[in-house]
Amino acid sequence: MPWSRDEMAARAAHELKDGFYVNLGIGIPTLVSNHIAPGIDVTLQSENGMLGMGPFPYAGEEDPDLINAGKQTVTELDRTCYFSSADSFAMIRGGKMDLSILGAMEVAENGDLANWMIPGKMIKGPGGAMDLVAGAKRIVVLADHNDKKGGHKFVKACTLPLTGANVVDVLITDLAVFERPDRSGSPFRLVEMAAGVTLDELRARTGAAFTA
Amino acid sequence: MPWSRDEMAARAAHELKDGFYVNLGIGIPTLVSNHIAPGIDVTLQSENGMLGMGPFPYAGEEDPDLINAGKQTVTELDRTCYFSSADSFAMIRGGKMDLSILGAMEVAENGDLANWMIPGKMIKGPGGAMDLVAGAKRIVVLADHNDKKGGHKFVKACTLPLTGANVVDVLITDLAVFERPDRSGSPFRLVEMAAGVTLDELRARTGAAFTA
Amino acid sequence: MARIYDDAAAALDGLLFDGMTIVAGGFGLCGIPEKLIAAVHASGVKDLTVVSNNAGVDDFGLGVLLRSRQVKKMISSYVGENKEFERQFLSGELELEFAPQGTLAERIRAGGAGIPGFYTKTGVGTTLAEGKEHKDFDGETYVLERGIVADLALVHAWRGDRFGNLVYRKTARNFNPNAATAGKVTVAEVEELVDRLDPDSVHTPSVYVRRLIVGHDFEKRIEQRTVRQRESA
Amino acid sequence: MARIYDDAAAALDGLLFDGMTIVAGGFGLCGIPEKLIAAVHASGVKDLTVVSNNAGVDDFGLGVLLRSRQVKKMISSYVGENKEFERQFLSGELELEFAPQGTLAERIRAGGAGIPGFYTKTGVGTTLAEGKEHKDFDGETYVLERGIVADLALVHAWRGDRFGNLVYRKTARNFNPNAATAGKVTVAEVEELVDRLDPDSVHTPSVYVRRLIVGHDFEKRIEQRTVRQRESA
Repeated sequence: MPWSRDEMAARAAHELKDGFYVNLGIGIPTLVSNHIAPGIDVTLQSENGMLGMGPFPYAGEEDPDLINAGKQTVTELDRTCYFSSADSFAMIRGGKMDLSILGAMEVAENGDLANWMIPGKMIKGPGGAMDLVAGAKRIVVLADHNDKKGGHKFVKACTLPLTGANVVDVLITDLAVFERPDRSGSPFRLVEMAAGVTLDELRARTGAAFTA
Repeated sequence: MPWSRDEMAARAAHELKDGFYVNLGIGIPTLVSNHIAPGIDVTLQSENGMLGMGPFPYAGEEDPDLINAGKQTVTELDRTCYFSSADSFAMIRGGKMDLSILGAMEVAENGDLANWMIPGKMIKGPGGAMDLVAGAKRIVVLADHNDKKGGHKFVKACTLPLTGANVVDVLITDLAVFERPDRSGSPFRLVEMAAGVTLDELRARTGAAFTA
Repeated sequence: MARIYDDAAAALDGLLFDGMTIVAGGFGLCGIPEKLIAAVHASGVKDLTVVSNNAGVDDFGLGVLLRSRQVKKMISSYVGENKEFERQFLSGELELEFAPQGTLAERIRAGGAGIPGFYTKTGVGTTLAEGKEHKDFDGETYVLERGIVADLALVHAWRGDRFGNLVYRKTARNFNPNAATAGKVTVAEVEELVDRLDPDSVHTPSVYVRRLIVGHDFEKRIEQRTVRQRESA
Repeated sequence: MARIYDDAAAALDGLLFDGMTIVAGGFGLCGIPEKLIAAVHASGVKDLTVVSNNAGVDDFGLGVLLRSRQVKKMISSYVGENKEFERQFLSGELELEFAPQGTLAERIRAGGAGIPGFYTKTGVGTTLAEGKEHKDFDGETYVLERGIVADLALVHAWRGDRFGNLVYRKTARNFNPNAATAGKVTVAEVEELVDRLDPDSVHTPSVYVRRLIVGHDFEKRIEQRTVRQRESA
């Protein structure tokens, strides 16, 4: 049975270590903050200029001046500080984020990531994703294993415009978890499968080569 | 009779217009702030990270955390703000200073300035002077007309390592004031002489060509 | 040194011209110079190049300038909230230059700081780096990105003083302090004019702010109102 | 996320090695990390490359590391206050790389911001630009300057919180916030540990600060004590 979005987020939360500074992308990655284990102290960065992002506010306490990178209202914590966009990305580009968790349209077996554009169709733009994959020490991708038409998302080579070349370290889908030890050409290795998923089924639903 | 240092500073103060943001170098330029005309509102920048520099403190009120670029104790004003060195020079390099007044060892007739080094002898370093001459909109130089041995300081071509090439707009010495309208090759023009100085004497004591 | 004006239209008087480049602060609808944008709209100035992380929404912020067809080109990182934008772009009526968000922020900062170009890893290997100069440093490849200087910068601050020193509030800071440095002229709207700001806590020094207005009744629209439930007692 | 140590020696334990590069905040003797510099001196670590705007004075600040011959090379903009420096340099015992002050500040910021190089007008046409790559942008010539990343950054702040967020005081800020970003590891000394800093007024976010000490009895020496006379009543 495929993992739910919350189960995927919970699995991604295992990647967070005590003391980490983490940037969570929009969508499923946002859910990861609900699954951080007790005793694991993590500081969340929001690339619009906030370090130490708290949970959503209680109804009636929303502040239009206090949003996250997904434009959602959030709250501050006792560790919070704010800074400009240039300072925020100085931090990201400068390699100070231990981890970033992002969504994907395609991940290739060489670690390429595409998640910002479908030529002629979707023109939302890269936002901060290109900066995050270039700067964060470790990139975890959370995505459905297949698209809505059953097409592959974990592919031999990306067909969509890249967000970054050779940047993905861990891929968590609703079917499985893939990981590679470094970015020097090592293949992704299957490290976990959802209960009831078989290796044959997984291979059939995957375009990328991986080791099991 | 040559101008005194205070007279030179007073003459330099004429270059300050209402609303100007100004950076004053170390030495005679520092004296300029004593001669700003009433009604002329000038904000002084100190490149160690302060905008809105006030006068020296009263005895007993010195604050080791509050110094100017000459490492002298100063005070703050109601307009004062502080910033980092990178932000300070972003301001300077970005062309936000209307004027900077600096000292000189040599000024050449093409506007070159040398004021930071005597090879093999003096190795103090450029400090912020190279940034100021590259960034400020207008550069006024305050210097004695001749060195202690009577040698020329306003010269045909600088012999000392440059602080900046083609950067001086106004030169105020103890004998005269020279100015050029722009930096596109126009010669310096004599615009004022100290009382009792003759043009012949001035030419004899000057290595540079200038128009009178 | 800021001069204080009565309203946004007065503050922009004489500064607007067709074909100009405007850089605006704000992220989404948070911290946008809403009064100043409305006054640009009312002025009718056109063929604008607008540098802003986002393009507002259809009926608020920069979206109103798109709807009125005053914008020729946007330089942005993300325009996903704006349907009219998508329509104009896909139909070829609007030019668009995408920049990664951090590159955009740094390009604006660089422009303000007198830096015409800098190298970054961001975007290397993507279409956004195509046609740009690449260079290796210490065995890694970087792409050259250009500083941005605009004819006019529009920013929204929380508090200002009469000299033009500004302080921003929470995540409404975002691109505002960077934009404030990158205009040949910078105009700021503030929510409150105060006698004195803490000199250690000023975000934008007065040297950057030429004109200032004190706005009233800001809309400050929230794009995604997300809340949590109170735990029951 | 900062961990708080008992004293400077403890905070530097395991971080020092011969031949390393250290970037230090401070301008003149203002805002220098005096406790941490003293601990580097006491450690005996040598062959250091030190990146700092100035070199202290003979018996205080970085001057003590020069006197003890622990420094192999300085990267600075101005060293005029230090006689021992001049002696060692003129005798060839010390390497020196001069950078214009603004270029030095920007190189440190760039290093911290993941920018390996940037272009500036500063220094073009001078000996400090010789041998460096030049490039024209919009008809003007600029010189390529490199970002600086150090093995260790040492900074002095006024107040810190237990997470490592820092606030500097007046002109003691200077190079400190820039240096704080440019170390592979950053150690801060603060004058006061507080429960909570105003989140809009933090100068150095906690992500940059790995280790922290609360110092006591700072000397904070004044280099040029200049005063004015009170007007008589």
